[in-house]
Amino acid sequence: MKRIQDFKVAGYTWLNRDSYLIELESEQDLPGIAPGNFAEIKVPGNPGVFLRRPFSIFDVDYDYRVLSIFIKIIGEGTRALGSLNQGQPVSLIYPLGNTFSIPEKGPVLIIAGGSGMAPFLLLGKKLKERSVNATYLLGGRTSEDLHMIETFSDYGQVFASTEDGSAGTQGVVTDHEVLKDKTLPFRMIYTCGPDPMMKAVARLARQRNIPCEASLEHMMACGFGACLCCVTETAEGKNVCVCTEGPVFNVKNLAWQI
Amino acid sequence: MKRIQDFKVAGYTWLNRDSYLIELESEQDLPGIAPGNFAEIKVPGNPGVFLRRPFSIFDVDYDYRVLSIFIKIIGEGTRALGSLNQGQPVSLIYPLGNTFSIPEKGPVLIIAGGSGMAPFLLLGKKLKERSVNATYLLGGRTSEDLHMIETFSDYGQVFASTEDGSAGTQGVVTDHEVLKDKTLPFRMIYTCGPDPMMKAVARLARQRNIPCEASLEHMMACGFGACLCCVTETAEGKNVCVCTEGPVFNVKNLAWQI
Amino acid sequence: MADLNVTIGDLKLKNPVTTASGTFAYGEEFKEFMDPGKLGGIFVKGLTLHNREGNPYPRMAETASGMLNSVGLQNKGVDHFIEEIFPRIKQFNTQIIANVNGSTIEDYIRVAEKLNGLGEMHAIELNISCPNVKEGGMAFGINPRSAREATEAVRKVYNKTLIVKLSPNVTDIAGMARIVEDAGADAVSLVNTFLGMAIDAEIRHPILSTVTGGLSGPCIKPLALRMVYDVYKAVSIPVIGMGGIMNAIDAIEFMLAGATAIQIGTANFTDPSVSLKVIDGITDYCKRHGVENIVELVGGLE
Amino acid sequence: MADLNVTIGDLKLKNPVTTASGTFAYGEEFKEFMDPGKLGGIFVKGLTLHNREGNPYPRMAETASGMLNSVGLQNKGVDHFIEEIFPRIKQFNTQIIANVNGSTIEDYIRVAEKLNGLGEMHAIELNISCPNVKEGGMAFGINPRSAREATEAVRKVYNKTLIVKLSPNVTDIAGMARIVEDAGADAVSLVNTFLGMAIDAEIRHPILSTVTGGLSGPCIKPLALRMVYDVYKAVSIPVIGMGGIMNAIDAIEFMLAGATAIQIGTANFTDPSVSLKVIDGITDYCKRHGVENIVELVGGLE
Ligand SMILES: Cc1cc2nc3c(=O)[nH]c(=O)nc-3n(C[C@H](O)[C@H](O)[C@H](O)COP(=O)(O)OP(=O)(O)OC[C@H]3O[C@@H](n4cnc5c(N)ncnc54)[C@H](O)[C@@H]3O)c2cc1C
Ligand SMILES: Cc1cc2nc3c(=O)[nH]c(=O)nc-3n(C[C@H](O)[C@H](O)[C@H](O)COP(=O)(O)OP(=O)(O)OC[C@H]3O[C@@H](n4cnc5c(N)ncnc54)[C@H](O)[C@@H]3O)c2cc1C
Ligand SMILES: Cc1cc2nc3c(=O)[nH]c(=O)nc-3n(C[C@H](O)[C@H](O)[C@H](O)COP(=O)(O)O)c2cc1C
Ligand SMILES: Cc1cc2nc3c(=O)[nH]c(=O)nc-3n(C[C@H](O)[C@H](O)[C@H](O)COP(=O)(O)O)c2cc1C
Ligand code: FES
Ligand code: FES
Repeated sequence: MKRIQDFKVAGYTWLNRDSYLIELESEQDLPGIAPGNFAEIKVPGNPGVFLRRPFSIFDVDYDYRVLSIFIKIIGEGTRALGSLNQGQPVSLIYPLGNTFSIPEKGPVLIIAGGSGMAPFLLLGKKLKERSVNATYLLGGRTSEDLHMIETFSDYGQVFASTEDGSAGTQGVVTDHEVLKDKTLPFRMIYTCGPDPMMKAVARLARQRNIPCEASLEHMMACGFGACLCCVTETAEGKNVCVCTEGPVFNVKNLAWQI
Repeated sequence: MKRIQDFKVAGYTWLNRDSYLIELESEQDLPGIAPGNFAEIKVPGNPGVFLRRPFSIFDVDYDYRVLSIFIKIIGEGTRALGSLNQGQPVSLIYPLGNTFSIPEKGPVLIIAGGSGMAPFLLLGKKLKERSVNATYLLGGRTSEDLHMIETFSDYGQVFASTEDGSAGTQGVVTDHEVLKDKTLPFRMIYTCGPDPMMKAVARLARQRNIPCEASLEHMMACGFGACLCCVTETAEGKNVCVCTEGPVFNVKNLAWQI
Repeated sequence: MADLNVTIGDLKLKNPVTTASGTFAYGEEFKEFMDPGKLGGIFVKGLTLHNREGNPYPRMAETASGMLNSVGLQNKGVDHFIEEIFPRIKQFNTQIIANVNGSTIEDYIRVAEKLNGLGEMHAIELNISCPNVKEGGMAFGINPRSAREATEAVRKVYNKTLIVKLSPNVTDIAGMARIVEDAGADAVSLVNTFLGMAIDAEIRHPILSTVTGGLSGPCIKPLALRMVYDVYKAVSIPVIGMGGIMNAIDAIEFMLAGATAIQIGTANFTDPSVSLKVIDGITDYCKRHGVENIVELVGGLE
Repeated sequence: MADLNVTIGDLKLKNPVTTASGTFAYGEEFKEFMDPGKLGGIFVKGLTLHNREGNPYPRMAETASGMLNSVGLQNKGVDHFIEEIFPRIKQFNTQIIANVNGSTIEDYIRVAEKLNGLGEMHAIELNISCPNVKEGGMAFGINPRSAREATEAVRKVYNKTLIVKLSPNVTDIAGMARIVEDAGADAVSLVNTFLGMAIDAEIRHPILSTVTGGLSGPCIKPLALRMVYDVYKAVSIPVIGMGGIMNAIDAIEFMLAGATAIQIGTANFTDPSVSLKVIDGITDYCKRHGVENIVELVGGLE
């Protein structure tokens, strides 16, 4: 059940100049967290970052009561969260949002662009638990945008593609060969990343007649259904909150022009 | 000459729960700093404290390029300045304001209320240099408000008075015996502290016909004469800037109702 | 402990702390974080006659100490509220006040009529100040004549406490308050959001899909306080104050400026339990200052 | 490097970055921190016909991302400016623009007449929007008729570039801009400060001696941007934009919204060299975005 909870900064793992994992530790027990769930984090000691910031929960350790959040620096809030002191208190509202649906059987394909891989470690774990075979396709502009490929490879085969060819196949994710192999019987494609990428993936999934779920990263003021700022339009022309009805949507339900 | 200069936090000395000395170190040489001069400090990393905050320069070490500032916590800015990291950069605009006048010969009396003692270490040093004999009278509500009596006693005899009698004589500063001794031929009284105290001191000085200089702590937006927010009224009914014409005023020039 | 009861027309609040329309949804979204039953009241999300989908995304931009929104009154319409939502939320042990919107005077009347019949709801807030809808909304609140007409029209069909929510986007808000007082309002609430804009310089484009939106949050507090102060001096009906209240001291400032009750808006987003902290803080303040009855504070500047 | 020259009426600025009246004194106070000669122009502290001592202390209160002031046009009068100050500051290699104030139309006329004769000053800014004086000031700027009268009267006696500074404390600032354009203004500048208030809850007292004051700083940026955008669409004379500009990106936002030049106000207090950083930042932006002439950005939203 969602809650406000204080954590303490337990440590950082810097992945490159502008991406890091932050580990947050709590004295209270953690609620159950489903893949795709996110947290609204208050940037402490910086009233300049007025609203909370939403981040997927990258990993969770219930025994030690630790959450890992993957953060890519894009502005003041993500920068400030990267330079807290060990032990500094951080307030989270979580777990928020819905989760991915898991098909009876695999294989499934996970396509992430850059920091869009954040929700997919927990998803990979869940899939493995349910014995659903997963393939990861991680894309980015350069190899700098790809992170923790080894971590992911515990949960499925990992392919990479970069626009400049500095890692994996050169090109955009939707050009990757794993998608061209029409014999691969994917039961589901999951995607998260920049909007144009997700739309390209959705188009491809439709062509191939594979169900596709996308996790949207809309701007949010609250994260729990109070403000109605985070909407996306559905296929029926309704505006629904990404924070409560999402962030995961079956793309067929969205009003995406694809 | 006044300037904007970056310092680094070199260390803290906590004097009690809500008062501390902060040492700030620079790589550049320091300009000459006169007793009474102050600095406008930008509270770093906290856009919630929008304007700079003015503080007297408590002490200066030209050789090692270090300034000491005495700070009493009264709000968000003074609190935030008390919890910076060693080495964190801090921007100062300084040295600002005028200085005290030094009589040909002593003795002189310095009356400070609480954190009003901040400008009087440098003044004591200057007086000693000029062989002007100084007596300090430090007052506060309780002994908690009195700081660094030993430091001051290098530059003159130190008397203390507290309202609750927890240190020195019990009562308000203006009741202290050193002021009653009509035979003490003070050539000047300097004062800094809460307004009512300074006014009481000014009244007493006038009665005794002793020149009196007060250092005012008005609210400031800029500190260098740009905004005209910090004014005090002069005896002639003019509004003058405390930051440029002060902070030190001969009380006979002020429109104080005393 | 100080007596925190306040009265707005016939509406009795057990304390002056309420939540602002559009920032607290229907209260249910906050149940995991706090007990809505402890509030003086809840002003629920703006209602219109029919379902409205609101404006396209993006509807939000953060600004220095505040945010712009252009939600545009997304809601499922007053009938849905009356049938589906109110029966659930009236169970909260607090006053529920509807926020009534329209594109035409006729709309306002129809919505108010429907709410007039609603037992257990004792007041409505007439929103003539929403900056985020093309027709109606703020247009009513910035024009003295249409503000009068809307208030008079709704007054005729609504028998319980009628609160009119004023727009801050006017030259003379005190004059506007007098007009709606004359027209039959039992109370005024202010301020709604200030018209503002945000631009993304990198892509040379406005951030909001609607170009402009409404500014709320601590950045507007000094402006809102001034308006509450001016309106309090101008009218003899109660004033409900809001605009950037983040904590109990802010709330006290609004009461000192003249507010009988206050609404907490944007602060609910960053701390969904903030309203209860404000109640506790007000209680503390009263204790420290020897205030026995909270109404002593209303307009109590010295 | 991009061409940064802009023109306001007959006033030529070597770049669009100027400093706002009342926040840069007469420029001399900043000499130790930066070279005022690098600025597009300096709008000097508001002048009145006679010496004014301004309002009593306290005149300032910090607010969330901003500040309130109620200085009240303290200055030594226009004659003192012409005789003592201008001869010194005209040496700066930049445009000096006087900010003209009055309690009556007659006052405005007298001050403008005196400045009309002043060689080397090519423009004045008519301040009909100061919220901190009892008579005149903002009263002129919030009333369409007196705004017109003041502008027309000054237009008759002032032959060079006449900039009218608008008050944001109005329902329809675009309408006001059209009125002063009709009345002969060569340009408008906006915004002046927003009327606001701060209260010290502990002592139950307003913080400012004048109770209300003018709000400035980043908190007002979204409001000011919206107004510049609306005014730009409404008039065909140049717009000078200001309100909370802290850095080059803020400045660019104002230009995209429609400002031909910008003024930096409150930011000068926290960083007295900020205006030069803004010039450098604008140059960078132009390079990054392939802008060859800064005027391409004016009103350049896509
Ligand atoms: C459900 C959800 C899950 C997310 N998970 C992660 C995650 O696991 N890891 C991660 O690094 N990030 C994640 N994000 C994105 C993250 O919330 C933003 O990067 C962060 O809020 C930026 O804050 P900032 O203060 O650094 O940037 P700001 O200063 O707020 O923004 C910088 C620039 O980016 C734009 N911007 C900011 N947020 C968004 C947005 N959501 N959509 C479009 N433009 C935006 C702003 O308009 C501005 O131009 C997630 C977002 C959502 C909604
Ligand atoms: C020339 C000068 C020299 C100073 N020297 C020192 C010094 O050496 N050591 C020291 O500890 N302090 C000194 N002060 C006072 C110091 O500037 C303030 O305590 C500080 O600015 C408070 O900042 P804050 O953010 O903590 O409090 P804020 O949150 O800004 O203020 C807290 C409360 O105190 C009130 N307040 C703040 N500043 C003032 C003021 N100047 N006058 C009256 N009320 C005020 C506010 O209105 C508010 O109610 C000096 C002030 C001046 C003008
Ligand atoms: C996201 C959002 C939605 C809002 N929706 C409404 C609304 O439906 N009806 C209304 O009268 N006011 C609405 N408001 C205005 C608030 O009720 C309140 O007047 C305003 O936000 C100022 O208060 P604050 O600064 O505490 O948020 C909304 C404000 C926000 C931020
Ligand atoms: C302390 C202070 C004094 C001011 N004095 C004047 C003035 O004399 N004349 C004037 O037209 N505007 C005056 N202003 C308004 C500014 O010129 C400017 O319009 C306003 O501050 C908004 O810009 P900013 O947010 O960048 O400060 C003053 C503002 C401040 C903060
Ligand atoms: S972010 Fe507030 S409703 Fe979704
Ligand atoms: S503080 Fe700005 S002039 Fe003194």
